[in-house]
Amino acid sequence: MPGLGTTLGRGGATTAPQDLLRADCILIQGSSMAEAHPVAFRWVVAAKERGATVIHVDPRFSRTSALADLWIPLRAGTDIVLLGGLIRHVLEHELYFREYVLAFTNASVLVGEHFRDTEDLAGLFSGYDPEQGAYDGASWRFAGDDPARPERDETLTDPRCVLQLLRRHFQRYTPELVRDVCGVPPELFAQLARALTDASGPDKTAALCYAVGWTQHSKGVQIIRAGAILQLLLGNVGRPGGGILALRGHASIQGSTDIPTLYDLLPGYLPMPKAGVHTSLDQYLGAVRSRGGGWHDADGYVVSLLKAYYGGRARADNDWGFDFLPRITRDHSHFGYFMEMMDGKVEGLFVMGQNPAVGGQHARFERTALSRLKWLVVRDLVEVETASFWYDSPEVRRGELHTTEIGTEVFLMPAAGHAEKAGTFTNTQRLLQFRDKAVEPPGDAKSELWFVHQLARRLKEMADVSARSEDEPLRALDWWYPENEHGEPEVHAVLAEINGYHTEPDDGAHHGPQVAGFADLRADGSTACGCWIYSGVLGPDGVNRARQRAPEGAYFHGWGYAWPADRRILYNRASARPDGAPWSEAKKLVWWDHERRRWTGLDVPDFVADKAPDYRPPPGAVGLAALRGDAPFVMQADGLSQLFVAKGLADGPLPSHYEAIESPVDNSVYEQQKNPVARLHVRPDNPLAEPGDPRFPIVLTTYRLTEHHTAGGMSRFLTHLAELMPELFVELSPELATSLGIEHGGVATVVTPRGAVQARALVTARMRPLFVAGRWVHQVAMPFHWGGRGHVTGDVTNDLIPLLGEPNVGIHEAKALCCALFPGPRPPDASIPRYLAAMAVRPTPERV
Amino acid sequence: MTSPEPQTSYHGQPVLKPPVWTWEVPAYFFVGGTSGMSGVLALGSLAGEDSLLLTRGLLWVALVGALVSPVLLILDLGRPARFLNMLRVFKWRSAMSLGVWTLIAFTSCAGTSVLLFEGYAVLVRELGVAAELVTVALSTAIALTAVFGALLATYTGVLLGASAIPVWAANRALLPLHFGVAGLGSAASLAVLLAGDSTPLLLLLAAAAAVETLLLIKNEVSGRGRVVLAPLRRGSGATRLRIATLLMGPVALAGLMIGAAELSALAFLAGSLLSRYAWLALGRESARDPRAVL
Amino acid sequence: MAGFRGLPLFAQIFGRKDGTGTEAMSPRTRQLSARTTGSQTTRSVCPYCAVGCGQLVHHRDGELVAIEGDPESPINQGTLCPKGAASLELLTHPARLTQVLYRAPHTRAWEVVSTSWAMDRIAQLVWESRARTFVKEVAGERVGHSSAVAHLGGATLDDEENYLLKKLFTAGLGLVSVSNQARI
Amino acid sequence: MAIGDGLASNNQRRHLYVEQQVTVGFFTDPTLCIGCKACEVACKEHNALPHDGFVFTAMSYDNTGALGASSYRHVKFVEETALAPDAPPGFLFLSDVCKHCERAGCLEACPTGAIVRTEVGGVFVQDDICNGCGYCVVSCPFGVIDRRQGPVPGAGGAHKCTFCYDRQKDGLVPACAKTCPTESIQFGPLSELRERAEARRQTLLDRGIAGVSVYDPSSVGGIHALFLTVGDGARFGLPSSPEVPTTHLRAAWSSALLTSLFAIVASALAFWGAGP
Ligand SMILES: Nc1nc2c(c(=O)[nH]1)N[C@H]1C(S)=C(S)[C@@H](COP(=O)(O)OP(=O)(O)OC[C@H]3O[C@@H](n4cnc5c(=O)[nH]c(N)nc54)[C@H](O)[C@@H]3O)O[C@H]1N2
Ligand SMILES: Nc1nc2c(c(=O)[nH]1)N[C@H]1C(S)=C(S)[C@@H](COP(=O)(O)OP(=O)(O)OC[C@H]3O[C@@H](n4cnc5c(=O)[nH]c(N)nc54)[C@H](O)[C@@H]3O)O[C@H]1N2
Ligand code: SF4
Ligand code: SF4
Ligand code: SF4
Ligand code: SF4
Ligand code: SF4
Ligand SMILES: [Mo]
Repeated sequence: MPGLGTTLGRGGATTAPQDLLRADCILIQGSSMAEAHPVAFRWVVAAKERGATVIHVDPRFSRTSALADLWIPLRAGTDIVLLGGLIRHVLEHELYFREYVLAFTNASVLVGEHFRDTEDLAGLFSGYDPEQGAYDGASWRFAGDDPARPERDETLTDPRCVLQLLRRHFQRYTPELVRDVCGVPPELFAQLARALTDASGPDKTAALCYAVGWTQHSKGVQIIRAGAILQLLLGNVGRPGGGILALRGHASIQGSTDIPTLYDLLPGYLPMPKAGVHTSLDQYLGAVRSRGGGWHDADGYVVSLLKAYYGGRARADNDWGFDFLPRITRDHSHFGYFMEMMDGKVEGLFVMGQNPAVGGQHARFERTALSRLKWLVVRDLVEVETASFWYDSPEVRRGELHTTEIGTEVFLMPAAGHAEKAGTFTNTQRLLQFRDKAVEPPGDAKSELWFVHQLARRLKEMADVSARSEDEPLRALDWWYPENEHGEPEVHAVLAEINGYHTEPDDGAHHGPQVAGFADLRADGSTACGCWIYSGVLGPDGVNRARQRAPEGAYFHGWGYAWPADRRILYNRASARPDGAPWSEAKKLVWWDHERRRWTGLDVPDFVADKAPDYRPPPGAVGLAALRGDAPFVMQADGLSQLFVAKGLADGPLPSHYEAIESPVDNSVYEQQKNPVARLHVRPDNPLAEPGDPRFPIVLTTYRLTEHHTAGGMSRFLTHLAELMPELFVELSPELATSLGIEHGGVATVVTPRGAVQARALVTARMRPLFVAGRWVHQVAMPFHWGGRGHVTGDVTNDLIPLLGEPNVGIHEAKALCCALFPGPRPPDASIPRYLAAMAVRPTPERV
Repeated sequence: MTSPEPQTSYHGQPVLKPPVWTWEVPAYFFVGGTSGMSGVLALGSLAGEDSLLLTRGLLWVALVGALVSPVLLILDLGRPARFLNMLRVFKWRSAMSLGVWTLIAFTSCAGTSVLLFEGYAVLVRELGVAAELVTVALSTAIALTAVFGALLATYTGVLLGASAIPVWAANRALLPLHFGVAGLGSAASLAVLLAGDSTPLLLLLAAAAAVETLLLIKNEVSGRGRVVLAPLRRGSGATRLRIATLLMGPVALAGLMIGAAELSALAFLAGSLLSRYAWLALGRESARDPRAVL
Repeated sequence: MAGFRGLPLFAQIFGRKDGTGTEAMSPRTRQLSARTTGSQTTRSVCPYCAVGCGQLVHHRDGELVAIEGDPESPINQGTLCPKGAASLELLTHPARLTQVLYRAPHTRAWEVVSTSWAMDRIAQLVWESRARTFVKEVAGERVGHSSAVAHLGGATLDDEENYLLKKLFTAGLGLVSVSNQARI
Repeated sequence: MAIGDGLASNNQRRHLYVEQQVTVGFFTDPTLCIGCKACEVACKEHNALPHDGFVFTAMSYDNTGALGASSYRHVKFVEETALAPDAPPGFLFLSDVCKHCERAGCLEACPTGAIVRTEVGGVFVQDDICNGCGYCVVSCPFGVIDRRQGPVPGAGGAHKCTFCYDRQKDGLVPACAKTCPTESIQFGPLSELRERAEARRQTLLDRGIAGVSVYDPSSVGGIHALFLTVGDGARFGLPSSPEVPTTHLRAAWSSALLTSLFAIVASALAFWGAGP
């Protein structure tokens, strides 16, 4: 989550759903919270009942909009324009929370003089290399040499200071532009702006909630950045009832980013070493560590991770085993390797708890790619479409693939469910919650813990008798876990390693006592730690804090464990004035206790506990000591939140609007049509519609239903969920339905350059055509939960979606693309050419 | 499509549940009505002379009907094996409970009557029971058979009338009359067919046919425009009911006038049977229309 | 006589009741109790979405009885959304896999295999594919990876599981094509 | 009581209402409902109900369609097409349930005593008694109770919301109310709920929401599952003036008795008059 990471310091929600109760205004944009996070929405409803204003910005009028005080329909993919409009409004009318902005953000920091903005370069930032399709961000750096102490202009008047750059950058994001690009009428925009700014100030806060309605765009990270900038300008981060609630997806999606099964990350947001870049540990640490701020101590985190991985084989003389780690060379992400799979370059795939045959983008492509594998291991609770692609898929039915010609060796292994194994989930509010095991899994079903352990034992045995040098890391791997009677490693042993321990054992044990927290971690090999941000969860007292269930106080400490260090609201030092007093009685959270000379309050201070507000770092100070006593964003080199991000983003230091890769209109903000650095993956089997392609005039967005879960493996097989939403449908406006001759409840076919999908038509005034740039743009929306198996089946919406990636995280664009719509069913062979031929002669639908 | 109609119901969905009853229930109404009123006729026949054979026949009809009725009732139950649970309680507010108790009483009385009637000789001559005593017992039994029979024939109207189905409830006062008279006519018709016509039977049939004719007329002329009564105007239930009352009323009367008593009887019986089905169909249609209750 | 006294009609007549109240209750009704009563309870967390609602898993003799919201959880305070509320069916429905299924190349059907055979075979396949595709270096730069054995998934798994997966796959085997839902 | 009271809330805390014979009820408030259908699912899970068919109805997001023998809760989705082109559309959800009428048609109609009134005032169908006569089905003025069609467990019998009598006996809150994420369904002593409903109505009126009323029809003596409605109750399929069927008994029995009398007299007269 680099949007939040680069801006604030950590890639996680700054707040928790329960804290929304303290908000005066809640802006939900890019999420249908009531539908996708219903129980979190409980707190929104509670806040509303206490007088908070709830706003929902969404192309669809959804169950979330129904409960909101204000619904703002916008064209999918144009959030940056709306947010930019709000930023401009706040700046132009001097409505920002000046004291907060001045002290806690980098508004006053000066940017180097080589920087050129999109204003000057027709929508590009300086440093763009059209050959590479990439930026060299060198010109985006701040002025001055020491990132911990950048040059600042406290008057905020220097044209090179961030605030003035922002002002200039967003100058063109006027209400009229918002109207013309988003389709939001100026009156509605004014209402939105008023509601937000009214809820900003010392005794008011507004919270922002987003989810994949923001992320699944070719510029998703920058949308989040725009939201974060707005929240910072309004002084809402780190304060009760404020903050940015990134509503994450699966039960432990946050956990699987914290302890990532991702190609470019190591646990605790340490980057994976890159070939040719991180050639030695020193070089790597040089890149990871910062002089000022929390990342200064990363050497301890890195060495402790290597100790956890390689145990005694990680020694000072071998750089703690740094070279045991593989290097990444390119985009090895989901899309990256599925492309390679299609080209026959991937031999084997493990799928554990995912169903790309339905949930994957351009699912038809992904299913086909599966058939090029030598072997495939699927572990799931049920036989999902990913496991059955070789005999029961649209491709097999259409004759594109033939079962007997598919050489893939497939294993389908029964997985244990959540109550059949013990372990920890990390939820959307960074809270680790341990589950006990209730019952045994049925039959041969096993946990992943069992699977990976048993696989590791076998592979390590093979490595032990192999003489190959490349098996050295495997031999070195410290696989010490005691087994229980089922041959499963003790989950507490794994959690203890994640927490970290002192490596010196007392009495022949594997290791010494557990460390108390990440502050204990050292770079000298005396500590090992599997994920530094989780350190403290199972400390020396042996208490599993993730298993605690005794909530106390306003932030219910004692219920689970929130990383880092059980802080429930991140950057909570910002809830106090620079001088350490609460901004107001109503909004107090953490403050400086003059008597005890400590930070105190309702939450664990996200700050050095005894660092006085007036602390000024001595020259030469490093790490947290290099940060002032009024710099709450402790993971940043300067302790400030970054309105302008000088480093770490692939597509620019400031958010700027580009049209979706597939868009019905030209970009009216800049000449530059689309994100210049988006990963397009153009190839014949992944065709894209050109901007304004008359054959695909309708905006298509996709979303989820309360009644189903993602790719359906956990809902389509359950009678009690399946019956609630039995068929795939497409939501469209009455106007569009009339103009296309589509009947409510009838069947319609949705077509994109990649596929044709049949769905029932749900004609509803909740979908609304928008007047954009002088013409009517129609939008349709589809859920994506259906596939070929389960009690209810249907076409795979994702057969429509292109494979393309956002430049920072590689996320796909499933929230804004273009399609055509036809009444009636699709032919059984889904012959797209037939539709394309018919499309050439169709007029663009207008509002009727 | 932008100026929608105001919503006056929930997606046009029915508010009420249609009756789950199948063919057995209207058949039971018919059988119960016919046999019940046969009991009434049996009592009446005592007032005539030389009609003991008729009385005996009518009692047998009553008894056979009484025995067939529960079979039909049970067949329609979702859980036939539990029929006896009907006897767990006595609920005066439940027309079904009263009906079942009535049926039991009627069956007992009809059974006793038949037993006494058929066993008269044995009782008096061989067992030496006083003839007066047996006669009084028999008369009482027949009288009770008649009373319970009349109730059996009419309670089914209460059963429908005291329900939530709008078209039934709206006809709550009419239905017992309608069903009772249909039962009376049917009993008379059956007797005509089984025992040959006789003046009293023809009189009764004529009276029943006359009442049904009046009801037909009333149905056609009153209540127009009332949503609850809409099913009586249009639909398959309405058609069936029209045919049924035509058969029971005008057709049967016409038959009597032209002296075709058997034809009248047959027409009446058919109409009587059909009318019960018609009312079930009307109930289904009525339940389906949300306008009737919203 | 006891049976007769138990008959509601009797109670009705002698108790002057109308047959609609407790007098008409059957013995079974009188003995009704919640299905969770007398079961064991294990605290858990909803497996669906990231809200992380607390659940109470009720079980008896090793069989699941019910799964409900944990009223003490400050996250959900006993409530659940429809998915969380369907968790019992998630774990108990008949389509749950209970055996390892195997499909040999080019064949048309699944066969049931033993877990240990499958594990041995998978280990062998990983070993071979990795050996075949391992890249020690590219243009003189250290790489030490195989990108041809890939992993997908993780957001439904436990932190401990993901930790071991990453440790084995990346730190041990040098696999880099590792991804989960966080990417998409 | 407010959302977020947690264990202190009536929706979560254990109670002794059955022992204390406190009349309890529901108050269902569509202005708090998010249409999530958790109530439907929790009810089905608790009562182990079979599915009701996998049928797409095109009635907004409602594919349950109606309360029935296998659906004891039913969330209604009322979509209002925008009246002015730019006004936000209306989208309201209401979780419908058996009303547990003060004068319950089903209860009065049941000939077996399968339906009883419990200590907490709920109307409860005893599945081990019901013989499936179907009379309750036509006696419910709200179209709630229905006979379950086989082949599924409980087939042939009449079923509807049990008011979680089994749970309540053990001090547990009904599954639907307990699970409701936004406390749109509130459970508690009926008298308290009546007050709360009225207060809620007032609050909403004060907030400028027009046409709010409490649905508690006196024609059936009041109900134990109160609803708040916004605008015309007909949109929610709630009958404006539901009738207790047994109120028709007097008229119907009068007619039956008169008819009986008529039949007996007529037949006597016919035979007597026709005699010699
Ligand atoms: N019931 C249920 N809950 C779930 C899931 C589920 O499958 N079912 N999945 C879980 C997972 S994995 C995730 S990631 C989360 C996702 O949670 P959400 O992001 O809330 O889910 P979506 O429905 O995909 O998208 C949210 C909204 O974004 C809107 N939208 C589309 N395009 C745009 C746009 O350009 N701008 C704006 N502002 N809005 C747009 C859609 O109309 C939709 O209402 O939900 C989690 N919770
Ligand atoms: N068009 C479109 N496509 C989308 C999205 C969208 O908004 N629009 N959203 C995207 C998003 S955000 C996501 S997260 C993906 C989700 O898509 P996927 O992750 O592919 O879908 P899920 O159905 O969540 O797959 C999780 C699987 O894990 C299984 N499972 C559960 N618990 C366990 C366990 O303990 N062990 C094992 N081995 N398996 C388990 C479940 O049965 C299920 O089959 O879909 C993406 N696709
Ligand atoms: S109950 Fe619903 S909201 Fe809560 S964690 Fe489960 S899926 Fe998410
Ligand atoms: S709503 Fe219907 S089923 Fe429920 S108690 Fe009232 S009459 Fe009975
Ligand atoms: S169907 Fe069952 S519950 Fe309904 S009235 Fe008949 S016996 Fe009573
Ligand atoms: S009270 Fe119980 S039976 Fe009735 S709807 Fe709620 S959960 Fe279902
Ligand atoms: S659980 Fe509550 S919020 Fe959800 S549909 Fe039912 S009543 Fe509405
Ligand atoms: Mo997700």
